[in-house]
Amino acid sequence: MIEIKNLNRDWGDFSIKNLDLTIQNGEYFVLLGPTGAGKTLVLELIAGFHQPEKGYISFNGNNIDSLPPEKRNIGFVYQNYSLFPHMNVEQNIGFGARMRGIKNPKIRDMAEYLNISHILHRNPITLSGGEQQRVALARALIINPDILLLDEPLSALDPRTQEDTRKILKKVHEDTGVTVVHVTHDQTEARVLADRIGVMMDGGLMQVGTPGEIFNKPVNNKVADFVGVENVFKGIVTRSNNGMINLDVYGNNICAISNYEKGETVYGCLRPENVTISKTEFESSARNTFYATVVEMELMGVLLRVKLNMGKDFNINSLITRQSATELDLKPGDRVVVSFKAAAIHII
Amino acid sequence: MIEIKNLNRDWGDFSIKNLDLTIQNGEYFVLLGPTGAGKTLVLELIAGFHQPEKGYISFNGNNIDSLPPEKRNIGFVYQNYSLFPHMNVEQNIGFGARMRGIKNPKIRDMAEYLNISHILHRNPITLSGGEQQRVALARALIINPDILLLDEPLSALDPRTQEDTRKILKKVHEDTGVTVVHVTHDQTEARVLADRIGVMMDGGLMQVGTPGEIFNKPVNNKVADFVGVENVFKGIVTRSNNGMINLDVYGNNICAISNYEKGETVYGCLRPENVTISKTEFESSARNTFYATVVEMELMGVLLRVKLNMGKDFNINSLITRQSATELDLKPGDRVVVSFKAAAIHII
Amino acid sequence: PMLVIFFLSLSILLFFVFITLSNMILQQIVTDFSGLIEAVRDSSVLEAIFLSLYSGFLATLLSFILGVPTAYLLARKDFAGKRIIESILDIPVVVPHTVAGIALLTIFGANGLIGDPLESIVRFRDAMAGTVVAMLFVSAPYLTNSAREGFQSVDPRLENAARSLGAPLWKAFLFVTFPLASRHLLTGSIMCWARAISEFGAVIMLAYYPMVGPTLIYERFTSMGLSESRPIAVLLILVTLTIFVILR
Amino acid sequence: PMLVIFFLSLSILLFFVFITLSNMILQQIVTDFSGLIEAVRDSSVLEAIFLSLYSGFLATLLSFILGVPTAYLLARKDFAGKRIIESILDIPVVVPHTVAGIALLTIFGANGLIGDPLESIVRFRDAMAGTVVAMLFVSAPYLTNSAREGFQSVDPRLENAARSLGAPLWKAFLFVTFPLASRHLLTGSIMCWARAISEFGAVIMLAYYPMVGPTLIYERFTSMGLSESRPIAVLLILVTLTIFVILR
Repeated sequence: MIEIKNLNRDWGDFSIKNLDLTIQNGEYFVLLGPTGAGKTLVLELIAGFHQPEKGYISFNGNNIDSLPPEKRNIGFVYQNYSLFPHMNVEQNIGFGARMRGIKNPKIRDMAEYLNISHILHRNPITLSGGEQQRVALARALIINPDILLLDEPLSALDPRTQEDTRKILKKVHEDTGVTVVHVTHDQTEARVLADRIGVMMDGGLMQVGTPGEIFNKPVNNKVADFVGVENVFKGIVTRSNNGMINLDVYGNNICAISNYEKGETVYGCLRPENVTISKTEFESSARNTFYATVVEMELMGVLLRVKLNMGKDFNINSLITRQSATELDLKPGDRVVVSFKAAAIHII
Repeated sequence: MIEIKNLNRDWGDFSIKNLDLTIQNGEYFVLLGPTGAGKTLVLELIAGFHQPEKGYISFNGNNIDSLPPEKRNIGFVYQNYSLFPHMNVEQNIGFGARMRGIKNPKIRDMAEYLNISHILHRNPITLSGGEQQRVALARALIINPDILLLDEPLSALDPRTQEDTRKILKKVHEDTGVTVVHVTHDQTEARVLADRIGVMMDGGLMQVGTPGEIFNKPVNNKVADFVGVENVFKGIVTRSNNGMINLDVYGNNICAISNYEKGETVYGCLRPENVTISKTEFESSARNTFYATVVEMELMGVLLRVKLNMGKDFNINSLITRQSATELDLKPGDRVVVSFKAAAIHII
Repeated sequence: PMLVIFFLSLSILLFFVFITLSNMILQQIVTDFSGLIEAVRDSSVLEAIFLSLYSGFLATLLSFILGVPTAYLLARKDFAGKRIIESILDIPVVVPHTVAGIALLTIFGANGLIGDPLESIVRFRDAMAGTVVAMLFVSAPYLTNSAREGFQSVDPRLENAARSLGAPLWKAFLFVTFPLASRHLLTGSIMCWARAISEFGAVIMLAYYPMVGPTLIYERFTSMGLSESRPIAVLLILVTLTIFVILR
Repeated sequence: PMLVIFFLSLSILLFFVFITLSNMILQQIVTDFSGLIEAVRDSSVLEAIFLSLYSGFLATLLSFILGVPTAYLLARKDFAGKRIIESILDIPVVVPHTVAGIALLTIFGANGLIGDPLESIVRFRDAMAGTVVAMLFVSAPYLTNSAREGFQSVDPRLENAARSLGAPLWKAFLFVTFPLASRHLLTGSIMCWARAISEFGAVIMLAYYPMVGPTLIYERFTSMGLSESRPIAVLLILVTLTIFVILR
């Protein structure tokens, strides 16, 4: 268990103010926030690269502030990978073992696990971003760290590689049970990976909770503005046919464009302005039409955010004009028809 | 008239190959293309900062290749503004007159015209991006250039300032009648400003034509991929009420979210995946419902691009799944109902 | 522990430089202040120091006239043999000082390639012109390198903008590039001047007379010993350090 | 037209440096090749050149031991007075050479602050130790500055990564930072060595004997004239330039 108590630290343009945070062992914790919020500084404080000015950090009940970084048994993966450019991939991965005097580290096993055994003798600068990221991960994992710190691990990658890397991170966490602290500014990434999310802004934590809590019940406007843009839902592929998939989301059958295979778990993203509400069913090119209940209506300037429940915990937001709400005579509790196009869903 | 004939030039990572282009006097010409296409190099060749390796450039029938840049009477505005940091705004604007030995340049008039007279004594580095851009524009315009070259003039600005600057560029072009060559990678910007557009890729021109021609009839897949994402339509605001506007687009009354005033001319952008097609009318939260005729259907993988005519020259694309097309039994010539939400339209 | 050892290294190096200079100056002031006063009143000392400053100034002026255009070309243009030219221009920094003296004497001496034809106009051997040439040889690279860095730090697009506004290349250079590089040019000039004044080996071989500061110090040292030469050394270092501090 | 004038400046500067050095070397080889052969066979010449190279090497070694840790601290740490420390460490570059000699003699001489207590162990005046100390004084800043640039060019996050992998600071330095800065360290060492060998003024004041190359050149020049000293100068410059080219 990582316990951060009343942490304060200024460094360059960044500052952390009175930060309290507890992260359980084995948890996948995501620190989500805009650029400049001080997220990386928190990671560097946990790793011991900086010392707190006030407050302390403890691990499993022991204050670790006086431990130098090399004694903390923490894996750190920087956004720019920070591979040693004068060593090949194998030497990079083996560096931790070499520093600890471990003979015969299982470099090959780790490389196979992360699917980089074919590049062991390459120089890091000749690798693609995704490959470099996997090497950095291998290098950090081979020392069996208690905590894995990830600094924006996906943000320098192209979308396709992001997807692969996300899967690898999930697998690593499941297989090793390592405690992960993952820093990102991307809410979708946070949603998809996190057990719990801490929303960080201006050097402080605004809200800590499960993805459901953060995205459905943001504590204030700032958090809502930052996380409130998209509908993100998790589903299992029940059918995949020529680029079209059917997804089961809490019993709803949702149609989308993607090449995922049957049985895979995926996330769908849907912008609320693309969700149409009507009172009666109709035939159209929108492939997804469902009955739903209006849960909540919130005024946002000239628009209304309508929160719709589509059964169980499946909530979806729609953004409609006030005029539409008046014409449809929409009230909380109403039974309505919700429709959105398969092409409007972005599958990750 | 600028005539570019068989232009060839390598410079650093960029190269221009066999480029032919004619730009009329008084025209607003936009060079549109992805990063690295060599667009800025074309501008720098017209300005005379580089010399062609093959081919030539002529202006009003005179070959200008042997003219040094200072004799070409061309205004150049760089993406980073390139204001002289050791001079204040007034000295920056007056630089051209000083170089030409002109007494009493009308700096104040120009500053008032571009609404920067309150910052004449400021140092450029203390200004916002939009202010710097207007100073750079004033500095280039005060020499009464025959040609105004703009290198990505909007790409470093935030959306709100982009809008203001776009208006300024339109006004400057209308008031002075100067020939403008504007380089950008933003198709909306091109659509909104250009008399004609040249699509540039890999150092060559793929297509030259009016915005209508480029966006409706891209000559090949590459151009289509690059320009084909959005529906962009021009309309006049007929009603503006508390953040909602009504637009007249070729006689169609379109509802959107914006603060523009009645009588203003605006552009609406709408992604084709947000356009729903049905065979019958229905009541829903989609504020815009129109009858349209299917003009063309083009297969794009698992999706179909359906080109719809909504009267006169008002065409709109919709992206629907093949399954929807089958279920709706859609064929060219069909009369259908098209709907899209007011919130899904982005007004610029 | 590593940082402690590292700080120890820094302290030793700092102590070595600081104590060496301050010990000389303080010892002079504390134990033989009258000697310093005497040196200030000695017109040959003042003349030598003035000559050092003045020939150093002339060498810097020449370095500026030749080095600034050179630096601009090296910063802005690509041409064949640029790397070799840069290497050749840097050689004087590493040439042993008396070797430079021999080389300069060979070419600027009475029978030298340049000294001979110019003999009726200007003499270098044992003349101020020789001092200036020797200083120029060893100090010019300092100005050229600093000026090149300065020009490289000016965005070429600013020059392009100036040219599109009607400035010929020379005006763009004069009104835009030059003022924006001025800080580097000033630093380079100070370095160049300091290096020129510091030179001893090359100067004495080409022009032992008229004596500059370093030569006079050496001459007094060999003929009269440490106690007679040190006041001049202290005076020279105080004068030059004062001027640097003022110029920076 | 401006560029033509600029190219003219470059040509003059290039010509000045190039012709000065090549004229000396060529004239020696063409008109007095036997003198060069004689110099090669003269054991006192070879000893002096060897002593130059060897004491230069020792001075560079000391500069490395003191300068590399210093450079690392200046590159990585912020502390009070850092700017002043940097300025002090740079002073030797601009100190007139004979002033440096006087200062070193004051402190390392028989009655000096350091020379006196150490007299029974090591003598500096007219000894190789003096030559090395004089060379160290003038050449250390070249290595320190280059090393600092080198360390600044290494991303501190690489050190952080190494430490998180179990490397104490000294191992992170030894296995990551040091090898990545090695190119700068090598360049700095070469510059330092070249500067050490080139020194004349400070060396002759502290240690005229045993004679290093530049001193022997001067001694032969004053006692026997240009024609007897030039072969040594040519030999010294050829040897040092050859070593630079090999090391680079």
